[in-house]
Amino acid sequence: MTLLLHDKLEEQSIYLPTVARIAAIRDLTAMEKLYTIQLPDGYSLNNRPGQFVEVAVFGVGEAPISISSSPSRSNGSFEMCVRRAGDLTGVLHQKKVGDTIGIRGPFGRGFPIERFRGKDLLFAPGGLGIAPLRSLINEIRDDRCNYGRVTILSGARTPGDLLYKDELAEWDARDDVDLRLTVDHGDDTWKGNVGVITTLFPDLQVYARNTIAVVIGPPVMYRYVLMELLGKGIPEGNIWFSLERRMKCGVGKCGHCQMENIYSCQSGPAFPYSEIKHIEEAI
Amino acid sequence: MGFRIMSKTAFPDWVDGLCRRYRVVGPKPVHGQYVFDDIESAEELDLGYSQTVLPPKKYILPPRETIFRFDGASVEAVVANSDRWTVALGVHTCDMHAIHLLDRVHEHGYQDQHYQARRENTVLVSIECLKPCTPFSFCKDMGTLSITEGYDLHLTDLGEDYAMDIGSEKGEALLEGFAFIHEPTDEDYRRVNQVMTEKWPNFAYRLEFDTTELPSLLTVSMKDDAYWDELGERCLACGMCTNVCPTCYCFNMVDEVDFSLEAGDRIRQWDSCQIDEFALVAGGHNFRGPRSARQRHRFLRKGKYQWEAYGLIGCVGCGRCAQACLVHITPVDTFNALYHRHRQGHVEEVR
Amino acid sequence: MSKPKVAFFEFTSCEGCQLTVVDSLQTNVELLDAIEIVQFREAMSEKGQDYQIAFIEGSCTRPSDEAVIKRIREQADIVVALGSCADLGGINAIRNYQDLDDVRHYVYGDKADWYETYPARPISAVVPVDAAIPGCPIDRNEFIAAVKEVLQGRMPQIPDYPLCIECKLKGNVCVYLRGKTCLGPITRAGCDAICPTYGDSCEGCRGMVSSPNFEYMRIVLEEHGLDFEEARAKMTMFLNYQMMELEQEAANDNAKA
Amino acid sequence: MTMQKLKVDVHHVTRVEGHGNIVVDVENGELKQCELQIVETPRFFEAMLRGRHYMDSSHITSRICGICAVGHATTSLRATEKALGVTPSEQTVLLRKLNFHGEILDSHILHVYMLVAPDFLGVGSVIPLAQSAPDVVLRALRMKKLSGDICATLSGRHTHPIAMTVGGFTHYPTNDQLYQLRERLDAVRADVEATVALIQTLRVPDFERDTEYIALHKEDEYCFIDGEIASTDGGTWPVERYREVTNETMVPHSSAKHTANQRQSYMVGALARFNVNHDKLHPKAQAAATALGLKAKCTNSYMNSVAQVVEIAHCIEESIEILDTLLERGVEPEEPAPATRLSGEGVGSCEVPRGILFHNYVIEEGVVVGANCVIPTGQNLANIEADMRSLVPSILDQPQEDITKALEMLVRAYDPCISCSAHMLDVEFV
Ligand SMILES: Cc1cc2nc3c(=O)[nH]c(=O)nc-3n(C[C@H](O)[C@H](O)[C@H](O)COP(=O)(O)OP(=O)(O)OC[C@H]3O[C@@H](n4cnc5c(N)ncnc54)[C@H](O)[C@@H]3O)c2cc1C
Ligand code: SF4
Ligand code: SF4
Ligand code: SF4
Repeated sequence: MTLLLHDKLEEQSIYLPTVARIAAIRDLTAMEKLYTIQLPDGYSLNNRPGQFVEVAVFGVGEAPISISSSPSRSNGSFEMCVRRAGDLTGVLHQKKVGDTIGIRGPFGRGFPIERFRGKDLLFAPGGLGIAPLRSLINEIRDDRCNYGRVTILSGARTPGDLLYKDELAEWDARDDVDLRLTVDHGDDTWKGNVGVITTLFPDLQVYARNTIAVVIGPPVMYRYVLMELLGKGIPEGNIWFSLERRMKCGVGKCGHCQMENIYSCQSGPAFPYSEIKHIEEAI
Repeated sequence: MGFRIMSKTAFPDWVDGLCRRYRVVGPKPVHGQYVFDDIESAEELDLGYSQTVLPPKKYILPPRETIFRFDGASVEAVVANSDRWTVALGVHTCDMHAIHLLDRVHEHGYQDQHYQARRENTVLVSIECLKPCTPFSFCKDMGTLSITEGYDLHLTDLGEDYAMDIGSEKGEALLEGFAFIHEPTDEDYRRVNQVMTEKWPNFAYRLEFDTTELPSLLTVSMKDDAYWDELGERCLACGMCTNVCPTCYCFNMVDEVDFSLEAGDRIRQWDSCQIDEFALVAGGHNFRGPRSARQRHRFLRKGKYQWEAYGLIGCVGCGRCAQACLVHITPVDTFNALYHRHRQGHVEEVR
Repeated sequence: MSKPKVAFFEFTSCEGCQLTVVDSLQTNVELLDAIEIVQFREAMSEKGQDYQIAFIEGSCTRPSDEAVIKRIREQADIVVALGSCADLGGINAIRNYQDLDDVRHYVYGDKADWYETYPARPISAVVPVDAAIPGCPIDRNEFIAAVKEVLQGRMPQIPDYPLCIECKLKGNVCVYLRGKTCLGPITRAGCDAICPTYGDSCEGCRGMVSSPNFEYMRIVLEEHGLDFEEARAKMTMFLNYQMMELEQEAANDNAKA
Repeated sequence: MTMQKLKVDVHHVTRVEGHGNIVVDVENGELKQCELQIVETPRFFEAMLRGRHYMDSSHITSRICGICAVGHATTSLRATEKALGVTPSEQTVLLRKLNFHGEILDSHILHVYMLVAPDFLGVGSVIPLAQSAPDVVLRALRMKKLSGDICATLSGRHTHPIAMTVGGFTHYPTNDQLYQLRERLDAVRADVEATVALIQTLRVPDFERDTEYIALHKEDEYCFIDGEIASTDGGTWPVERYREVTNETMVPHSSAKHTANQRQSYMVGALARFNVNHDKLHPKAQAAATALGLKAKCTNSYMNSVAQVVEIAHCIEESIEILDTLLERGVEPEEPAPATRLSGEGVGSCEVPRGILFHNYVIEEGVVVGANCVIPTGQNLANIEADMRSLVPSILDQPQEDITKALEMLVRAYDPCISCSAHMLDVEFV
């Protein structure tokens, strides 16, 4: 029997992590590493794209991290991309293959991928936003024929900050994915677009009614991308965001992620704009 | 389950008996104020207390609590299952209502086993308030001036006697084997009813509108930036208001390790939405940076969000925050001011 | 990090923080196994010059100490300011508000010129400092926690929320309700609110939180019977250096406007 | 062969509190220079007190020294109380005495075990002892923790006590806490015996030089708080006339002032207290003195550390007695005794671990307008130099390292608290 991590939490304590092992580590950039986490025998994450786990580094604390691998490719293990941003992520970056960490989750409701079937998909990740989106993109790629056009507009600060370069190249090579990259500041090697992510929109043609847009990135990005998307006529219910907040529990108790009456960790972090447009604190 | 009568002369013996069997906590005087603390005999207890610094919530959701222990690759949850009850004596009805809200939050969605274990271990002996406890309380407005359920035992002061309403088997167990109680007579019913009718006029309504309007008032007032800015300018962001509040439950998690760096505890600790870093995230974005946004969050959470999320208003009118606040930000003043500003059209103006 | 080499230094201070370090051994003897102390003048004769972590106690109060502090900075990978004197200027900075010549003459009379001194300043005013353990004296648990954090490969973290939070977690009766005043609302927590717990007001020895509302703090003090000067005195027992900086900033802003 | 030329320059004497250098210069067998230079930065506490509310004085002055923080606070409170006509209750006096004992114990244990013992055991610090003699180190830590806990129970912490205030305390221990201290003190008696036994095995250098010994004195007790000034050369002075005894002067090589009374210099501290008040010691402490070969009047400055051990025995016993009294009468929370006036002058004096300490304040309308503090180590400086001058010629035949070590040990025996001594002087009183 495969046990959901959840089940174990329900039994003893919702705050008790499952001890898992770091199976592989890959440097993506100077700041980001990709971790493959091996769960103990019999456990499976059974996640949906857009969900996250609480990662515990014992002796330091816990942080919410998106699941970066797609459920279609999980096999008692999953991947996550971690940026060195402070205490916990800093110590995590010093860990080696074979070291143990704690995992709780998956949490959040994720993207309702069944509702995306047959639709054109427009992905707009900024910076680290590609981490959770990769899970969704790969899930769709493995089931490509069930979706319409797939467009990825991806932005990073500099070419060196681009995450998943090899996978980007792989997507780019496919003719069923339209990948467009931009960086805020170019360098000698960079031949592509320079400018913030919204500069990619003017050239973009969409079939608005049939398009689902998924936007994940730093908080400042949402408002601007939203205006572009609404400007293209994409319906409010088709524009999805991941609203990441500070979180200390992942289970709707600690209060940190609250946006008015909504707990982002439980009701989100993936939300369609239609659900949150009245929430002053959301975007 | 009805009620029993216990004379006040027998009451100390009963309390002393409880002290021998259980951990008993109750209000004790300290430096002119009161705190809930362990009681070893009836003498230490002062049921005529005004208001305690911290609400009795601290026995169910302690300020600091070990959630689990870790040692290398093993983890073990620490859940406070205990055979020994904690009997909280003399809980005011506002605090009872607050515990009711906490119960609802912690059983909603995921069950919080740590909360529940302590909750199950706690026996609540509440007491009917017959006069306002402090000039800051506004329980009558918030509908928390009395209580009809949720207690294990509920005391009403009848002068010479206590009426003891039995609310649960736990409550009944506290009376078990104690000889000096009797079934109520008709006269006792009359006395209880009299006390209950006489108490109401002792309390004043302090909100100038009906509490049922609170959520909708706050929905409009959300945009009253000028008002929130004024609060933000005064607010010290000291967090006292939330830390003394019986309905606040936000927390932080911190780790403590020994020198092996391998073994230690994960500890849950009360947090406050009023401090700078409560909604700060990596990358430096603060979702509630200005103090005005934090004050607004606090009041809307109490008067609106909790209502929308859990069907209960998040403030029970105990007045602790009002007494604690050094710059005199109080729910009564805030709600009344918003009400007047709304009536005078301030909010529309802002728009 | 494997057994880091640690050195302790002191400048103008009462050495109470170093004493607290010694006292922390009472409950944490393992400390001696976890780190290698190569220099600690108060407690040992050896003077190793090879260290990675330097704990500096005391304020810098004379120009000639600056070179010594800079040498420490060059040698150490991590410099930690130990205690209020080092972190804030602390009690030594009270005199910055007074006329320094007057101060010297008051204490040393006509021999004042024999003794070199200048306004007291925190170590961070001389060299960059990586972390601080504030407090007068430091809290021993916080010191131990800081050492563990360094061993874990991260910088020591101290709370950035007000003391009132801690004070209320302890269930203390607010000293304002006992007829006193307290700097808890603007002071950085981390000492377990020890002063209010022992019935006294907080004097702000751990420094201010990063965005203190000190205008309203002052109003609160005045409301509780302190006049402007008394309120200022209250707020400057340990915080004079910071207050003078803030006042300077305000003056500069005014000049600009 | 006697050394004709010798230069000793110990930069920053270690294992003492504060910064001091020893400088000795011998040319052609003749002593040219012999100084204990105090290079500690000046602290200016007296100046910092001016303009402050009288309630702040004890909190500010406790920061003069982290090791004798309770001593400074108590002395400061006594000065303020005398200035403002405050009479503390009997309970306050008892609690303060107990707190004071906690500090004497703490400081003496630190000095004897951590700062002095390594010299006798031939190591550089207590750290290698943790390996070679763990039981000794653990005993020291255990005894020191108890001393610190006494202070923590009464005033929140030892270094910079909190709950001590003008007229009394702002916090009171529970009877339960006192009872636990009583139990622990009882248990620590064995450690005291072990300490005496350890010190018995150490060889204290032979060195005699008669000087004047000054300490506070009371008829009915081994005095630490209040009392009058007494000298082994005869004479007593009320503490208010401390200036007649201390006669502070400044010397260029020291940021601490020097003092002299009836001779060129005098000594204060445990040995001085013993020489003045030995007959008031608890019988167990007198027995310890006998066991350790300490007899009044002792003129070997190195024996100061031994006198500290005797005081450890005394303070443990007296603490137990105080606790018994407190437990019997029960500690009742009480409001601090009020000030009867807001202006006045007062002198507080206590025997802190390193000797006699004076705080002298002038207060006007609740604000401190004048202050002077005379610190024990400052009073010892001239005497230390006199000792060095007498010692050096007699050991010139020894290797330089040994001379250096002997001098360092001598300085250390005084348990100098250099950071507190760096304050100073001649304040024209307003
Ligand atoms: C739903 C969700 C998914 C996330 N997915 C990823 C991911 O895939 N990869 C990744 O690298 N990061 C992700 N993050 C961000 C990540 O959680 C933070 O970088 C991490 O918590 C920082 O922790 P730290 O201990 O390293 O930093 P700290 O030393 O604690 O602090 C660094 C900064 O992070 C802020 N911070 C502290 N705790 C949190 C918290 N719980 N949440 C957010 N900010 C916090 C602090 O205020 C500070 O500004 C995600 C966050 C959320 C809410
Ligand atoms: S918000 Fe204030 S009045 Fe309302 S329950 Fe909380 S503390 Fe009491
Ligand atoms: S005593 Fe001081 S720290 Fe404590 S709550 Fe009151 S103001 Fe805050
Ligand atoms: S309560 Fe205030 S003065 Fe006391 S130790 Fe803490 S920060 Fe310092």
